[in-house]
Amino acid sequence: MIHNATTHTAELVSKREVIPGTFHFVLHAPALARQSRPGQFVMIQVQDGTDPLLRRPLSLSGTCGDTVELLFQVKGRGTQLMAAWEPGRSVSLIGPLGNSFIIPDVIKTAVLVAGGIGAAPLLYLAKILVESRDLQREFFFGAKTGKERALVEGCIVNEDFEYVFVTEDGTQKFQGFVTDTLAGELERKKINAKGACIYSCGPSSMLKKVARIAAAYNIPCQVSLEAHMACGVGACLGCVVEARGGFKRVCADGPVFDSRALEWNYD
Amino acid sequence: MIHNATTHTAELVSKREVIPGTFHFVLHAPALARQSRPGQFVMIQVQDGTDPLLRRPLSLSGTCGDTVELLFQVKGRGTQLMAAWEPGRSVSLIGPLGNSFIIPDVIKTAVLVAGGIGAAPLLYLAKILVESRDLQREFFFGAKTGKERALVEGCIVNEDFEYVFVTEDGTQKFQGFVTDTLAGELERKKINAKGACIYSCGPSSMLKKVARIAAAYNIPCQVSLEAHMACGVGACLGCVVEARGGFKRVCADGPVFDSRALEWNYD
Amino acid sequence: MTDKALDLSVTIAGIRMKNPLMVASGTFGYGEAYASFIDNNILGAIVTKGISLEPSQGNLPPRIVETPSGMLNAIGLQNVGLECFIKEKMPYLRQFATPVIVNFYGTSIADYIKLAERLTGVDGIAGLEANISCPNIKEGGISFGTDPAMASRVTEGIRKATTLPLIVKLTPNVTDIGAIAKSVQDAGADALSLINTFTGMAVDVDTCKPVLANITGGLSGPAIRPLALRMVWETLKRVSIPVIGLGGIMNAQDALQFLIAGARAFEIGTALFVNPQAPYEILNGIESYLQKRNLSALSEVIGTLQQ
Amino acid sequence: MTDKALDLSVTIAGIRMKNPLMVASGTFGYGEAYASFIDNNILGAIVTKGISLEPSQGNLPPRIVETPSGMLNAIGLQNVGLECFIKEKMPYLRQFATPVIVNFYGTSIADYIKLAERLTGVDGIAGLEANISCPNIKEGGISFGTDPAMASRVTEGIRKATTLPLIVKLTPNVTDIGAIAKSVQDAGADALSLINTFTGMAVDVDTCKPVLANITGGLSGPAIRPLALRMVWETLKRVSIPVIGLGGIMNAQDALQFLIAGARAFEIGTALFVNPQAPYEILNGIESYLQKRNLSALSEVIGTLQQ
Ligand SMILES: Cc1cc2nc3c(=O)[nH]c(=O)nc-3n(C[C@H](O)[C@H](O)[C@H](O)COP(=O)(O)OP(=O)(O)OC[C@H]3O[C@@H](n4cnc5c(N)ncnc54)[C@H](O)[C@@H]3O)c2cc1C
Ligand SMILES: Cc1cc2nc3c(=O)[nH]c(=O)nc-3n(C[C@H](O)[C@H](O)[C@H](O)COP(=O)(O)OP(=O)(O)OC[C@H]3O[C@@H](n4cnc5c(N)ncnc54)[C@H](O)[C@@H]3O)c2cc1C
Ligand SMILES: Cc1cc2nc3c(=O)[nH]c(=O)nc-3n(C[C@H](O)[C@H](O)[C@H](O)COP(=O)(O)O)c2cc1C
Ligand SMILES: Cc1cc2nc3c(=O)[nH]c(=O)nc-3n(C[C@H](O)[C@H](O)[C@H](O)COP(=O)(O)O)c2cc1C
Ligand code: FES
Ligand code: FES
Repeated sequence: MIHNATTHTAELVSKREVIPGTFHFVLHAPALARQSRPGQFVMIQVQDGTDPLLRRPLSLSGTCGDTVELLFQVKGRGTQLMAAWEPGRSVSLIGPLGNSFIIPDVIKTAVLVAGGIGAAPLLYLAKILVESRDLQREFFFGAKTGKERALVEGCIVNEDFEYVFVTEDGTQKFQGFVTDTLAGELERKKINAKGACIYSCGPSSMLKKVARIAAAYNIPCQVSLEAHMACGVGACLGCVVEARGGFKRVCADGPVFDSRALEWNYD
Repeated sequence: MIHNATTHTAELVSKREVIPGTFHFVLHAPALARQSRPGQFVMIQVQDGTDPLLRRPLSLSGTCGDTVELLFQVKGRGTQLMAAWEPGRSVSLIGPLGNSFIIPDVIKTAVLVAGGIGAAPLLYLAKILVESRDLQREFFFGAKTGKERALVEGCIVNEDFEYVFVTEDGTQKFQGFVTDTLAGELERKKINAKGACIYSCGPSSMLKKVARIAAAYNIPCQVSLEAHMACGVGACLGCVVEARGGFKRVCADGPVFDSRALEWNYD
Repeated sequence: MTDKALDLSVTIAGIRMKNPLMVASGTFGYGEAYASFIDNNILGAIVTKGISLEPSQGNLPPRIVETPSGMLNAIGLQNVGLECFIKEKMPYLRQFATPVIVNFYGTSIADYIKLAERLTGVDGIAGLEANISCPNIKEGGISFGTDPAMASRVTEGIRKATTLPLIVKLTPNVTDIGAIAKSVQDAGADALSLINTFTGMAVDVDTCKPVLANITGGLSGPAIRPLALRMVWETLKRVSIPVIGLGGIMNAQDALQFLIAGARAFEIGTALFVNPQAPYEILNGIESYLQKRNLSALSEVIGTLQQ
Repeated sequence: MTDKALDLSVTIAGIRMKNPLMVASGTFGYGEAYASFIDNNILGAIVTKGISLEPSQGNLPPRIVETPSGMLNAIGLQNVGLECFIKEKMPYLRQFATPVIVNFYGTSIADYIKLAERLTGVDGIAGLEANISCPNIKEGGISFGTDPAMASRVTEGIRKATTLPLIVKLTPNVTDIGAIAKSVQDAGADALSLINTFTGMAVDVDTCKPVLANITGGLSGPAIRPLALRMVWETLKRVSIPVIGLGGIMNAQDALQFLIAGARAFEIGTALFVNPQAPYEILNGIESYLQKRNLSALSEVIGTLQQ
């Protein structure tokens, strides 16, 4: 697949600490905003110089006019440096990278299953689903604590989505892992193979369970994966996952995969 | 010599671009300010992480109460990064490092000879000379262009110093190298061995000429040298210069040397 | 400064390149990965991902980890295999007015010979780059590239099997790179490229496991540049065939260090990951350097190191 | 988390250290350079600047140059010489409750033997670290440390000349560090320290001259850490004597990588230049790591790498 990614010099327009340690960025990058689709990502240069050396992969969490949005969690040195950026700063991005979520023409029900910061690409998808289609929409969000609600609420409007929030600390109606409620809710709402589609992003242990549930209900399921990346464009073969039929590159063959195409023993 | 240097976390209090590409910093660093003497320097950490790796040596250009001053020129990546610092930033310094200019008890005339940014340590010395002693003071300043006057004027008050400004571009009364006028002015003002002392800092080609003139007039001469440094504390032996009797460490045996103690063939 | 056209061209092993900038094996796929960033026609040469007789899956992930000013990779030479490369990848590569140099490797001398023979007939291949950093399975798994005698034997074998220009790519994990280089030259190589990656390792202190599934990986990037440069310089004292320098070149200044030290061309690898515009920036930077010095040809820079 | 005193002590070659943090030769002078920053009593051991029989002037400047995440040095082993060291430097070093390990080098086996003999009588020396990366003048200038047979001969010579604990410090500029390590062990070394610097080079593109007067220099700092770690791990597969790891250790995480891979202690060098507080921060970091994992002794960490 020949992609259309290029290098963009974007301006950081706004920055918001959504919850402690998680930031929302709006970047002015017209060409990028125009070309991107939900599920795609960018590789962002953290700093001039050679340490840190590699760009960091971040999903687009939305686009709006000439701007693109990122939602990221501070994890290590790269994201820590980014957290200190101030609006006005010029940022080097490459993108849009990777494939994107597929919205089948016949789709009747879209079930989005997000785990923590994995919400990022699904928020972009959610927006497109609301804008472009008239269908049943479900948003399952799993988080460690109740305060993470701020990551999605505000983006996910309750009239647009049936919204289920599950926390490990039990501050919400549903306690446990998001995957603990998923099957029950699918059952209750009689969501099944007919025109339904599951979209998921989150920790790989969660994705594995989502894939198993999707398989049990025979619902097509697209998952967005993460892998450590060097190039982000398919050149280095550094980011592979085990798929049926051999390794696939997360950056160029993904990051979105049909859950049935993957070898789920990999984690 | 066991020095008293330690690590200081200073706050950048103010920043001023004196002339394009040359900055004046005031840093809050009480312990450092208290201990420092003119001629001493600090090693400044440019950035977290490992690139650039080494600290940058910069002379103290003054102290005032709880603050120390730096005057530096953007040369490469390190100083470029520093030029982008904003007041309020926390800065890691080690110092005070090195020896300092010696002011003999019997001194009658102090002749300061600065070349370009080499003015930095001499401005500190100048201030101390004005504050502490009643003597004849001469300040020779050589620069490429007239606009560099801003580096020293304002610090060097004309009532305190006989001030001679020499530029290569001839925008001033004196044109050429500062060393072209030095001998003539010493002659004219009858400055000689008796109680006079020359203090100089600048490019090594200049220092060499100053040393030669000082020798000719038999005037004691102290020069402040530069060398690429790794440790700044005398540990690595990376910064040596050729001196009579073997290599000397600029950081620990210097940066101030009696000009007669050096092998001037080194540049 | 000057309007004169600058001559950046170089000829290596009979391969004429419009400029000395080559993209390194394993960092540019089969020429397609950077299509939306870089016009392949501006490159001096394209070196393709190393191929083997049969397709290879490579190592299990994780395969990469970042290190200070560098990265370790343990791709394990994943590739589509010889026949697929010729059938599916060469047609794309043939489109460009840029020489294609095919990097290849084997685990026995017979492998290298078969690969060289088969590639020799193929339209659009300007030259071969033999990667001899791989373990020689037949002789106990020691790398072909770490022993002068083995390096010589494998070079000799390839030399007899092909009429194409032959570049041999050396591994830096050796005591005396000059000795290896000399024996590879004497065995008939037309040029050398150095260096491949240094073997390194990283440990995850939280899990107490190696970060890479393969335990060790190859270090590339600016961290190794001073070592690569030293090896190029040392090698040039021992051989008379052209040397292509690589290892950590990120910008024009870095590339010029290698050219001044005597490398006739250079490859960039890891730099592409960080900055896909690097080829443009490096070529512009080299042109500016020539202009500033009032030089009209790159040849006036190569090997000008004053010692 | 826990109030229990943590036991960071290690014993290397019979030298008992209160913790595994040693300062590397050539980066701490003769123990005095960091006096205003560091209480020498907190260190596991002090390794002094390498000494030779006679005082040595070392190389002409420039002697150092910064590189990406590293630095090249070409000090040329400048030192005060054996007798001055004993007379003028040892009295200062003897004050501390910290073992002093004397690093030394020669250009012939006879040199090494004389040095070892003379140092053996001296009060306050806890052990010797023989730097065998230096050229063997008698045998054509090839480094003692790059050939297993030569490494063995020089180790044997030193072994016979001293009753002090003997650490041999290896150079990484070799094809097979394990083979050198094995022969040094078999020749009687009590422990190994690795690595010394990698040979590298930098060119000034403005002047077209090498940056270092000596042309080449030794690369140290974080750039080389992945290579050092791999060599420590590889060496531990071949020897049973303790290994001291070093090369680019800047913080506790880095140090732990070496300890987990099996190094019994570690040295820091370049880190001191960048951060004179590094010893405190590293020791605190290691303590926190033990506390977080509910461990009471460092020995529970060493060699826990899961492969
Ligand atoms: C396609 C894709 C999309 C992503 N989208 C988002 C997002 O929208 N929001 C968000 O918060 N995070 C996202 N991530 C994860 C994000 O890339 C990492 O958290 C980030 O790279 C960590 O960098 P660091 O320097 O802070 O951490 P460090 O641990 O210091 O990074 C060291 C190295 O490991 C890599 N790395 C570390 N963690 C990860 C990871 N989980 N995935 C990939 N590489 C990693 C870094 O890129 C870097 O090369 C995404 C990852 C991928 C692959
Ligand atoms: C004791 C001493 C006092 C100094 N005082 C001042 C001062 O008051 N104001 C000022 O503007 N400059 C001063 N300098 C020079 C200053 O240290 C360099 O300009 C600065 O280190 C350049 O760093 P960079 O990263 O911008 O340049 P780069 O060229 O990118 O630096 C690369 C490496 O070379 C070293 N380096 C480069 N130039 C010099 C130099 N001239 N001297 C020493 N090391 C160098 C750097 O420290 C760094 O390690 C002093 C130097 C010394 C030794
Ligand atoms: C991800 C990756 C894959 C590589 N694959 C190959 C390969 O297939 N064949 C080969 O000869 N070298 C391979 N190399 C080595 C590079 O061609 C090059 O020698 C090395 O990376 C040093 O150059 P650099 O620092 O500019 O990247 C690979 C390097 C990387 C980073
Ligand atoms: C300036 C300098 C001087 C050194 N001098 C010596 C020496 O005299 N003897 C020796 O065995 N190693 C010497 N070394 C090597 C260090 O002890 C150490 O092996 C190397 O720097 C790698 O560790 P690091 O990356 O932590 O600095 C020196 C290193 C540096 C940077
Ligand atoms: S990150 Fe390079 S192929 Fe995916
Ligand atoms: S800089 Fe280390 S001794 Fe002077």
